[in-house]
Amino acid sequence: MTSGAIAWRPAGTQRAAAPVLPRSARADALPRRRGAIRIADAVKYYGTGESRVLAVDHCSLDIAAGEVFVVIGPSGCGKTTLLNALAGFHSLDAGSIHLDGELLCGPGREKAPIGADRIVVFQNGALFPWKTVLENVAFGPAMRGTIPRTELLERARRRLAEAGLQGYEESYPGETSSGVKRRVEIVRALMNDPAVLLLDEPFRALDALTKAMMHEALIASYLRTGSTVFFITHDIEEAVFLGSRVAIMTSRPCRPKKILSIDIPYPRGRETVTSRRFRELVAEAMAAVHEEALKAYALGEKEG
Amino acid sequence: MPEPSARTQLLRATLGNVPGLGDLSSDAVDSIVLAAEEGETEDGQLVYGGTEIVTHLYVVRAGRVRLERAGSAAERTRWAGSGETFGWHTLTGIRGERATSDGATTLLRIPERALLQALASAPLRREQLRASVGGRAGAIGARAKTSSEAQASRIFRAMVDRAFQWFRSPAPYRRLLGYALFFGGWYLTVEAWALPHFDRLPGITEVVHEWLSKDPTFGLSVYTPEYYAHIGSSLRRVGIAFSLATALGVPVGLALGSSTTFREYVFPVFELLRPVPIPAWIPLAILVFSGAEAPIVFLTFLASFFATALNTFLGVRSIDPKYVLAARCLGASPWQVFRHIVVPGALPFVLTGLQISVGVAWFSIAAAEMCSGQLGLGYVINTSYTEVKFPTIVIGMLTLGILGFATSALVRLVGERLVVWRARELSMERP
Amino acid sequence: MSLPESRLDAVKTPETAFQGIELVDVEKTYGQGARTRTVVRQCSFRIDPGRFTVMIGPSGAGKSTLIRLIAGFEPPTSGEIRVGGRPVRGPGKDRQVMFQETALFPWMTTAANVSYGPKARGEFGPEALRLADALTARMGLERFRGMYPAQLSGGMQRRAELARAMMNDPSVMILDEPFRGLDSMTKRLMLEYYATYGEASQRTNFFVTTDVDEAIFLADRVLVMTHIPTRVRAVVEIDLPRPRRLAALVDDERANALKAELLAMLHEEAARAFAAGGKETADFVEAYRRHHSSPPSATRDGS
Amino acid sequence: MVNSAVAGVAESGARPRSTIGILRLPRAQRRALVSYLAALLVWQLGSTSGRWLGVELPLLGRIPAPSDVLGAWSHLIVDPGYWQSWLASSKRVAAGFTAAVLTGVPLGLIMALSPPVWDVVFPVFELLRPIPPLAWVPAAIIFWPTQELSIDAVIFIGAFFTLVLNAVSGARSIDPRLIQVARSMGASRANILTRLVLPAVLPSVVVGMEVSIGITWEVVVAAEMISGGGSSRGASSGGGLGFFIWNSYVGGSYPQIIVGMISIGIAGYLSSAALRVVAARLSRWNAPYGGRA
Repeated sequence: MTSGAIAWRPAGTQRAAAPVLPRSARADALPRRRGAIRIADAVKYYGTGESRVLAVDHCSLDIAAGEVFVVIGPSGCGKTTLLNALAGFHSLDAGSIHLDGELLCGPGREKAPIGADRIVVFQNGALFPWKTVLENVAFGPAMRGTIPRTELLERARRRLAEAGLQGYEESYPGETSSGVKRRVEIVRALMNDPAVLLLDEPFRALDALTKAMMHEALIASYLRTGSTVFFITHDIEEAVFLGSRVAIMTSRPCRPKKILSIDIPYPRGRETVTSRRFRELVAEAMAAVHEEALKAYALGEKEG
Repeated sequence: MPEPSARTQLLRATLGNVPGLGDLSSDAVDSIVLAAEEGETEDGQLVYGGTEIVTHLYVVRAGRVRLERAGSAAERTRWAGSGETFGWHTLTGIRGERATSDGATTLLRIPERALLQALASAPLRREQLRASVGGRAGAIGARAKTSSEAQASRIFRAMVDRAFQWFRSPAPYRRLLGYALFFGGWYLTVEAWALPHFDRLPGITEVVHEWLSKDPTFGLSVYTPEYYAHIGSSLRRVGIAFSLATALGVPVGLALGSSTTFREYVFPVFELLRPVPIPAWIPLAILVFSGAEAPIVFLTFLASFFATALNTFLGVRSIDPKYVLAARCLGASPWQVFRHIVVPGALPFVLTGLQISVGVAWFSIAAAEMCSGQLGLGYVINTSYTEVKFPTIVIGMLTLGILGFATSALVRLVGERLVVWRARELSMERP
Repeated sequence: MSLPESRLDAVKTPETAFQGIELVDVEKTYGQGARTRTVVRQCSFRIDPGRFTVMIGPSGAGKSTLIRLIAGFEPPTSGEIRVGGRPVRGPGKDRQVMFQETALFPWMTTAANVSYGPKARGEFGPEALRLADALTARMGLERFRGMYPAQLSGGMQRRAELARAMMNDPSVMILDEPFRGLDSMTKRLMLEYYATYGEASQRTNFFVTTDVDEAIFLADRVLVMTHIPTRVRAVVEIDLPRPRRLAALVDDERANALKAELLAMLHEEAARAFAAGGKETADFVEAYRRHHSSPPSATRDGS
Repeated sequence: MVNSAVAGVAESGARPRSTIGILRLPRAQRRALVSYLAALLVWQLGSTSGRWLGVELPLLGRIPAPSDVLGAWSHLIVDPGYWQSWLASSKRVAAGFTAAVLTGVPLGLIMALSPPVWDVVFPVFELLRPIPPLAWVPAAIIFWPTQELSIDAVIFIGAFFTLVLNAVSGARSIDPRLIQVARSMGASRANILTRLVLPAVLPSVVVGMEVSIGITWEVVVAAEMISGGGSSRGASSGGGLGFFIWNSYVGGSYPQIIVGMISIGIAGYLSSAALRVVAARLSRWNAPYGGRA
């Protein structure tokens, strides 16, 4: 039922204006080349005495700079241990981790230093409830005092607007929905232009469509900054959709069992999910993961 | 083509008097300008025709549009003149409306996406827009010039609702029943029936009479300056002790919470002294501190200090370690972590601690004043017992109760203002 | 791929022919005086016996209220709810509910939880004991009988609750987004397990969710609900063949068409919910808009 | 008071543990020991400053020295009167506290579970709660026939309000869905009360008991001081620890004051610790399985 021939044209213009390309698709947003991670023979035990559990067993991973490296595996298999070691929250019992050739932790240095070059986005969020969204986003540079305050707030506003979050600047995290909180946390992390972005199942409790939106937001911000992304998840489709490479880890103890390279070009959008190549990769990953899941299920694993 | 800023002015003028859109921030208007579309129609041309669901907001820039809602009892027709809005059925829930232009019109069409974004965080504007688009412009102070005015009328209406509801619900009548039972019971057992043991207590009429009489038989009533001297001295002592305890207790608690060395050296002795009941300190305090004031203030301070320090310490302990890690990840130094994470994070617990500390302060001052000292309500209660002035005992007790209640309410009010984010977080939890 | 197979028909199917559930013009309003909030209005639908009925709607749209009305935890303000032909007077063992967060009794072991129903009714004989053991075994929880709920994983807690509900042999199982909190692998396992179990036992199921994929995978019939005040906006029959496999559904044309149809309706309801200030649905509207920004879909408005 | 253990070591003359032994202790205990000794040292030197320093320190100087306190305690240990006061105070606390538990907890549960009772009782409850328990001493003495009963009454009031509030918050924290699930399985109200409400409420009731027993010790000391010390009637030596402290102060034997203070501290600590054990045993069901990565 059409409504006759009204010729709708953009308001206040006589002729059609040139379409503005979204910034992320422009070719000049080249990611900088840093954030290469080398994990060599990492070993980690939990507990002491006879209740000692081997969480990570001689795990070696080479992650190229600017890559989206996704780690997937059954619950409770020690994936988070790797992330904690990378971030400098926990130490390793053996093995070493290098970032761009520099020793992060290993012989001689038990724990990696916690720093703004490796920023963690926690599983159920860690926005400071007592600071507004804008204060949260500007927190990193404000602490390091690298940018004058007025310019910092202006840049924070711009980054929030880019992520489609204008209007939330003055609200407190507690007042916003979980989807908004997640996006703000990613903006807060990327404000510091980290070499590596560490994500620990950040989209776990979101409903399906909100999760799809979060994926697009993450990819858009990844294209803008080009940081290396180290992403932990249980969700196979999420891993294949986001990752440039997906490592499927064995059940406890945690060791890379299979590494799939996802040869689908970025930026990825709605059509990726329905492409044939995507389906094949998901099926391949699914088969490998289910073997481990059954082993974990048989052991009666408690969620990690 | 007028460069963008003129276009924005043009559109802002049109939107200017649309309630809810008028006072949008400039970047919100920019996002709408980008998405808005313009179109001209001749007389009788159909804008949209009754079956499909309209998701665009239409604004009439010139001319008039006829809006008919078929199917309802009367063929309800509404007109949208220049500057008025129609459409956006997903917002208003209207079904099956036909819009035809009445004479030549220029219309603006704004897609729902741009509007949702601009209104994301402004529930009030949404309310106004929904009313205007749905044709009920007159419903809530239609043309409230500034949003604060509409806000005021809303708050006022909510207050009237709450008061009205309070009277209708059974709570107030049961509260009165409760008081009646208590005071009635007091009167009956003591004065009317004079049951054994009860008869020795002062009756409610005696107490009230004494309390409010111009020249009280036992020298203490609302009119005697001496009464206010006692209140003054007790309040001053609690005031000094409470502020000292807060000034010392909060930093000690924060230090206990955040520095392991300080905790491992200080906390053992702290936990050694804390279990000793405050009254047990009274003789030692009298011994050590000369004069009457110092021991009492010291004892009250001691009680409050332990309560404040312990609760602040628990507050720091309760902060989720992920916030500290997140802050350090973002490059915060230990001192910055303390200022931006530990202190605000522990604040709610500190405030609960302060409330407990006020209660404990009044507990200790009652004990201390009853054992020593010349002035203060505790002293009044004790001496009026020894001098057999029983009604004054009850006056002293009730006054202590009122002061205790008032001071803790004051601390709670100040506390709620300090922790704004929690208040707004709790208010967001819908039933 | 489903949990280890074992004889499913061991479960006793309800003897009497159960006539399903009927809601006629149900309304539910909270609060009195000027500040009332109508959550459900003129809501009528049928839940057919032996079939899988799924209710879907934007979050915060009164779905849980309807569950509480059917389960008899609250009376409707007006209207009629009939279960198996008789009006609902209060909770009963013919309707067992599984909530979104676990509702196991934290201070009872798994075994005590499972056998609580018959014991509370004083009907715990040897036959009930055998059924309890069979159910616990089939849920793969034999090794966790002595453990407390806090010591079980999310998936294990859900299976224990299922066993506890089945012990009361309900005519209808009511589930309120039961698998939302689980990690996606456990969720996948539980979905496939519950589907195969549902098919085998011919029990009536009433399943509430916000996840369209769950709805399409499980349902014989989907009720799409409006935004508050909730009523049925549309009924969609899911005529996909059974047994269904999650992996197969993703490529299935018919499944994707049904999904698009359901999502379009959900978007409108969510937009209205958002316009009324619902903060949760803000994400959904934003997500759907981006999800469907490119090709013109059937629901674009007329002009 | 833990430092009695330290005193015990010196007093019994046993060979102090070898220094290596101390180093073997984990850091936290080592530092605790250091801080106890440091406090003791400061106390000893400060209070005897008159003797070795010539001039008495302002505040610290007036406190009896630990050595004197030990001396006094060694005499008291053998004196039956001292243990008599322990017994008297403990009996009063036990009586007042048990009465408060038996009335306060059920009242708290009823108030929480039935709104009409709450609407009637809570306003009066809030009226009386801010009145410090000790302010009730004179009224209690007038009302109750014997001095013993009046002290028990004040202890009852001290514990009553906290117990009621904790029982209320315990009952309110029960997840309503658990009760709905039980009702939908046909459980009777009695069954729900015993198998659901009680186990759920018990942990927070015991926490309430732990807090309120601390308050009762504070009240018993003050009540004994005020009533025992205040009026001439309380001449008997079995007046309780509070009375013992006040008597030591009046009688000028100041070190005994500190002994009394330490004894009450230990008594309060032991009773709370006992309740903590009960609380832990009651809620072992929420101890997670053993943290795993």
